[in-house]
Amino acid sequence: MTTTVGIEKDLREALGRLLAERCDHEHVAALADGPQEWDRDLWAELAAMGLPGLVVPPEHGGEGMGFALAAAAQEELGRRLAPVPAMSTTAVQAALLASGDSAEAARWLPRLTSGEVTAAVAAGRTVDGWAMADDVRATRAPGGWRLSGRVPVVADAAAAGLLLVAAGADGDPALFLVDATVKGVRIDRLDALDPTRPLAGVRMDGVPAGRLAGHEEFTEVFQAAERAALVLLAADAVGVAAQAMDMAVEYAGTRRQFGRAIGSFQAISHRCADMLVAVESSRALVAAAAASLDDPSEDTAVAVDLAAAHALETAVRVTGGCVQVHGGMGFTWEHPAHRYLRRAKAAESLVALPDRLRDRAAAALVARLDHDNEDN
Amino acid sequence: MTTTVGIEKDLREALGRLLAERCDHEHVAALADGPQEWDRDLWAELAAMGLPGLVVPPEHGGEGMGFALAAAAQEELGRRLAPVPAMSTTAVQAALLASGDSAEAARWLPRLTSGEVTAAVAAGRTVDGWAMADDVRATRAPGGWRLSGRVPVVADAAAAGLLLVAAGADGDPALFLVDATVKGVRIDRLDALDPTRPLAGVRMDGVPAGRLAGHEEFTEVFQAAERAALVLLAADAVGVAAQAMDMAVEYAGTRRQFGRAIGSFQAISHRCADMLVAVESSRALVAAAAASLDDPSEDTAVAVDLAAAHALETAVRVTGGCVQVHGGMGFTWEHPAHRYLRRAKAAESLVALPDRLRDRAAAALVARLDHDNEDN
Amino acid sequence: MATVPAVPAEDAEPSSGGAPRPPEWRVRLREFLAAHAGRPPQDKAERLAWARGFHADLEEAGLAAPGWPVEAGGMGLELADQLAYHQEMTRARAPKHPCGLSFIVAPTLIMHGTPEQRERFLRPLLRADELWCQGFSEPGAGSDLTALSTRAVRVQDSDGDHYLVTGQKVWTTMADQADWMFALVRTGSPGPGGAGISYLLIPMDAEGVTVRPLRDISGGAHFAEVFFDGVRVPAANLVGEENKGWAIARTSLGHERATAFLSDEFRYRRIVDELLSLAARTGAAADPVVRQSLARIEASVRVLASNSRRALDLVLQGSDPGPAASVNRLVKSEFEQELHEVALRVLGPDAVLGNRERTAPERGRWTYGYLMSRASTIGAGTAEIQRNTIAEKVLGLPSHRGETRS
Amino acid sequence: MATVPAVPAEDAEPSSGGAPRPPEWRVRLREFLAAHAGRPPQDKAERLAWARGFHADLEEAGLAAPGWPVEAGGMGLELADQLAYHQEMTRARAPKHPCGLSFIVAPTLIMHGTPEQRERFLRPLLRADELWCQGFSEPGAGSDLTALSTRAVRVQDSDGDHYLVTGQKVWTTMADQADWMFALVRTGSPGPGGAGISYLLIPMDAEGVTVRPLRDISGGAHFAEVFFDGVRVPAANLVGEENKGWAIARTSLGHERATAFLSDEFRYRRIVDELLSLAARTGAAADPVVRQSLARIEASVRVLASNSRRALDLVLQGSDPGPAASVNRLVKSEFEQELHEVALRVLGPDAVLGNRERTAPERGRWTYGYLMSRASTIGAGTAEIQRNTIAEKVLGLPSHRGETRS
Repeated sequence: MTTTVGIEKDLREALGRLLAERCDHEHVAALADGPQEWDRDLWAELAAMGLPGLVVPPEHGGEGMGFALAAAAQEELGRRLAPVPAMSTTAVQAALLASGDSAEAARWLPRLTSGEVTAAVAAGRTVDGWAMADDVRATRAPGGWRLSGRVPVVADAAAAGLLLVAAGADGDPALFLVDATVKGVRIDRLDALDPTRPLAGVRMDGVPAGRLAGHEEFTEVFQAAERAALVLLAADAVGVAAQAMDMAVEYAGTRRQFGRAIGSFQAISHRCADMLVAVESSRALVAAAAASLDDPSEDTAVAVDLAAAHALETAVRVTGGCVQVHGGMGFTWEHPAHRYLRRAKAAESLVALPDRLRDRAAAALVARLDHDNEDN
Repeated sequence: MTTTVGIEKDLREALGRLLAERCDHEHVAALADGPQEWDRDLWAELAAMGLPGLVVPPEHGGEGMGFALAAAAQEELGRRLAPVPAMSTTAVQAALLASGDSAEAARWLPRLTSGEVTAAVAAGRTVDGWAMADDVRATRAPGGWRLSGRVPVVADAAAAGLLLVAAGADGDPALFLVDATVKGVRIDRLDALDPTRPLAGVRMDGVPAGRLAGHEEFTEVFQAAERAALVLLAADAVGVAAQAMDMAVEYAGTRRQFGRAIGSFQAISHRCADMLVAVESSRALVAAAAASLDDPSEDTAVAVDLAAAHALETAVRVTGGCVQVHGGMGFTWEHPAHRYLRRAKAAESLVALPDRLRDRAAAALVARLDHDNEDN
Repeated sequence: MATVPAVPAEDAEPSSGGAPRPPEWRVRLREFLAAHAGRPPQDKAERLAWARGFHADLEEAGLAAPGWPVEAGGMGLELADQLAYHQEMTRARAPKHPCGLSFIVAPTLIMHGTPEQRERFLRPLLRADELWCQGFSEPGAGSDLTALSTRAVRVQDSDGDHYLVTGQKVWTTMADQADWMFALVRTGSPGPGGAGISYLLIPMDAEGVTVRPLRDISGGAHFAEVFFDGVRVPAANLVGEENKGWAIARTSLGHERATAFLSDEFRYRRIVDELLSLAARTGAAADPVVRQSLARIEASVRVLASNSRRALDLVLQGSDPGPAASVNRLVKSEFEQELHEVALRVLGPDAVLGNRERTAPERGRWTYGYLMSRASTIGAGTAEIQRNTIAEKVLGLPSHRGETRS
Repeated sequence: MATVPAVPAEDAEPSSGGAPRPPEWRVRLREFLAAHAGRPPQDKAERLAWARGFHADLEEAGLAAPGWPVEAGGMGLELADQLAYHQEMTRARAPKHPCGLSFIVAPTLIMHGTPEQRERFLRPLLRADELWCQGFSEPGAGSDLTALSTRAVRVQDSDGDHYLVTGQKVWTTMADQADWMFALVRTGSPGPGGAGISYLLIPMDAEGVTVRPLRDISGGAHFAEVFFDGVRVPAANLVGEENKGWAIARTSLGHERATAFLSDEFRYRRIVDELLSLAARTGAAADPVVRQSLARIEASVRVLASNSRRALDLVLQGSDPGPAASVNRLVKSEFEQELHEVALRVLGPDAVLGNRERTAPERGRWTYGYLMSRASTIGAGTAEIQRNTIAEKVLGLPSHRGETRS
């Protein structure tokens, strides 16, 4: 336990140092407003630290440290709005690990953990989470499958060398792996509310695909990916919120009005206090959810959904509050406040909406209660 | 228009004077904590002012002034927590008027408007509003109907000389009028969260009843009663909230801490500002809803539901805030703050819950939209 | 329009027989609007020219400024008629006056301006021949007027009686297009209640005026910084007394806001109807949690309508709309934010798209509105300041600055 | 219990083979609990006697005070074991110690008391032979300690070294049953940081002590006012230094709260499970809007559990739990209110019934809780004060009193 705490502390510090140097506001702004979609160089440095392999066991070239540590790392990435596809890549890793398909795992996991390839999830998107991509058809072909159709919005697709595609095959849901670099895959960039997590439409025209999960394994494997995505997205949101809070507190302590620092007025100071409570609460829930992914139980789904709902919503509130505390300054393009708001707001509807997650969690809790009562 | 404004102002002033004299905190406390359930003497004085006949047309002995004025009056009653059955009585009057049953109207309305008799609604209670009383059976008898069964919770029943009962008759819903003073009617008092609006269980053992509305008119007549009840309950809540706000502001301006009036701290002053905004907003919505009852349109149901949801919820928030602003003082039995909270909180679930009202209103708005679109 | 609540009865389309005849101005307005019907040009510059033409014609026809006194070039209509006027305009989707700020400065000129100033400025303003920008905000002075530091020093020389203005304004909308700025400048020592501040009309084409665009949260440049470097402004451009400018700005702000709320009322009504349509279309309206939000928004838009009528009523009765206007300002600023929060919830998964993404629902307007409305609790005095004002001015609570200071 | 989240693994019932043996204390505790199992008596006085007997036996068995040092009569258990201890007690529905306040004064005595004080007071306190009440609040002094005005004047006469105490305390729980009060009294001039305040142990049976019950919001008398009229208290009952009492009270409050949170954690878990059951039973859980509230409550109870473990962790590492404890205090006070708001929503139409109505669901407990929890943001420093503390002590923002004062 102490060791884990120690490792986490070391990792956070190392990441913090790297990001302070390589991912400051100017860098993020230049990248977000420029033509480049993500930060390949930063990803390479993160890969050198072992970051893309945190949840992957050593036999596939990873660190095998689990989601507890991956979430801590993602929080640091969120703090600096790092434009790297860690969340999407980890989600696809989780699917590979959950599938038990050792051939595909052996093919892709080493390249994903080394940072050579990043991945993205090409799925249908609903308020309740990922679903099958309606407009993609999978057809059998000699030696495998071929996919055709389009997925309108895919996060981190521009960076991706590997796509996890949820599509119908012979009328049943299935998951496919597609090498994004082959001919027939077209990536069309979209204007994203949060340019640090770029979006694109994906078109596939008869591209070869490996089937990772058929009808029977579909739900379990897809859920593994979605839960990984939700926990990392939530961890990211904790970092986004924590940094926005720090910025707000810093400004409130220095900016003066009516002869006093504005942070001495309760309208500001109590707002900041509420930010702290919300951020600390989110962090606690996300840590529990990550731990629950590493050590699954019947409570895992609830822990993930509650944590994601809380953290995603908190980040929107805190980053919005940060804009507000900064007054006119926070409303300028130059000030980083809006970039934090954008990352938070886009994350809120990227995978599943907070209220839907909450609904699912409450329904599960009540159902479990009925179940327990029947047992007694 | 100016005349209406003038009449309303005069009525509010006259009522304010009467209540300041006859219904101060000590009086309300003594009555609420004592064995007596309501204030007959006060009701008599209100009747002398014409209050119980405000919505009843002159041909039935009323003032014919409509709900706009009745709502204004009820706000004043709420301000002083007046323990009188104005809301229930008006609801039954509204049913009598909506039924078009001139015999029953002629029998009861004059006695209700003169204040001689008060009325109560004995119905099933759901989160969505009044419903048929499940445990009451209506059977045909020579010369009319007979009712048997019980209604678990009826507001203002102890005071009532007349009961409006919603019960099944031959399998269909119907509304009945029961003289509450006849043999076979038993009223069992209940401990109420808000003793200024007393509750009782009602048992009927084959008591004679007149059918006010059969299956076909049931919905319209019952809705008229429920809408009247909601508007008056909401108006009452505006008064409750307004007075609680005044108490909080008064206390915040005088009570000192850390060498300053506590109302100079934004934690308190902004809370009070939010109270004002909420109270003013409620008052505006309630006025519109009352006007809409007087001049019905396709928007009436929505106006009533939105106003009631807003006002009922606001009163709970403001009276809770009033307790909070008063600190330990507001937590004592002696201080009137809790009586305001009780009246507000009980009103919230007396007829229909705010969130259910909101749900109904939103559904109606969207449905109307569809309808309009189809028309275009 | 689906959900427009109770409106004056004469407002309904007249039925075949027996309906009361609308007043003369309304007949003329309808004719005018019918004659000027048409789609706005796509091009931005053309659209501005189109709107200017419309409002010049409107002024020509004596159909501009429904609430202004006739002597000032307005129509002198009563409240109910003003409501009807705005409704006609909204319904016909008439182009908004290209310069909303004109209607902030105009009442000030009507009440406090010299006859020469009124003569010189009001007509071109109504016709949109001249556009105005507002110079109140400064980088160091948001809500705290004692920090206002743009200086105007009075000099009398061979060119006559002038002010020399030096300093900086910020968050100025339309500064690049405006012909004039109405500005608050420091002419005396700072003190409570905005002491030492004057109200000055500054020509934007004067030497020493520099406009620098400011990119805002949406990525667009809707605002600018304006720098003054010894700008000469004739003393005849002073409105009211020297050092008494803040009181002037404040009163007319209050009065103006009351009437500005009126046109907002119909605009908000339309946006809420559009939101309801969006929710119906996306299926989000089937979600009970979303329905709660929709009902709250609907309640707010009704409250805003009722409050603005009440505020205007007070103004028309000659009372100060201050309290009612303060309440409405707060409700309105938070309403705009909530409305767009709900809108993004209704968009659901599509809320991740940027406001410049052409495949986004309704071309990203809701996301754009979401971003821009983050300022609605900042601009025109923060929501915090508005709460202070309500607590202190309406409820009579002691100052938030602590009694030890006063 | 349905929804208990992750607990230490050894906590599960040992399976048939190969499970680790529980530690010795736990075996003894289980035996003790099994031997003392039984339903609480209905009668209030009997129930108190029963609880006192239980805790006297517990102390006798060396199974009281899991977190206290062994020298002070406790078990000296580590954090994880303390958690397990509280879980065993909650699971067995063991009677709570009849006087929770004992565990506020005890750490103070352990840390700051004289050896004589520890010897005299701790054992009877653990056994519940002597009950304690707390005398901090005064009518004029809530959060503002400079206003604390109960005076203790030191006199030395033929009876020895004494304080003469005069003044009034309010919101005192169990004052009518308590044998002792630990009180803050004024011995010096008011000043910042609670200057001039001393920590004194006052015998409640002393001459000049008057207890007057105070009816609270629920209609019950759970509190009292206590009046002191020249009460003689031996100077030996002073804890720590004269005029330094506030710092003592504060530290031990912080430390104590951290451990008190632990037992709260399991209690809250149970209440939330009961609320979920209620929602399932009434059908309210089928309402999506209610489900949102239930999920929020569930998230809060998990946050509370996590925070209190963290706070306790800090205490056990010898750090100040201050910040974490402040956060938890605020979360907890608002959680209790929200929980009961949701509960009344779940009750639906039945929420109109009073807390004394026997036909009310679960005999009115939720309504009673609703009313009593209105104080949870008032007692122990208002929610406002807690936010000040977080802003100033945790975030380092300047004082809310305004810099002009300091």
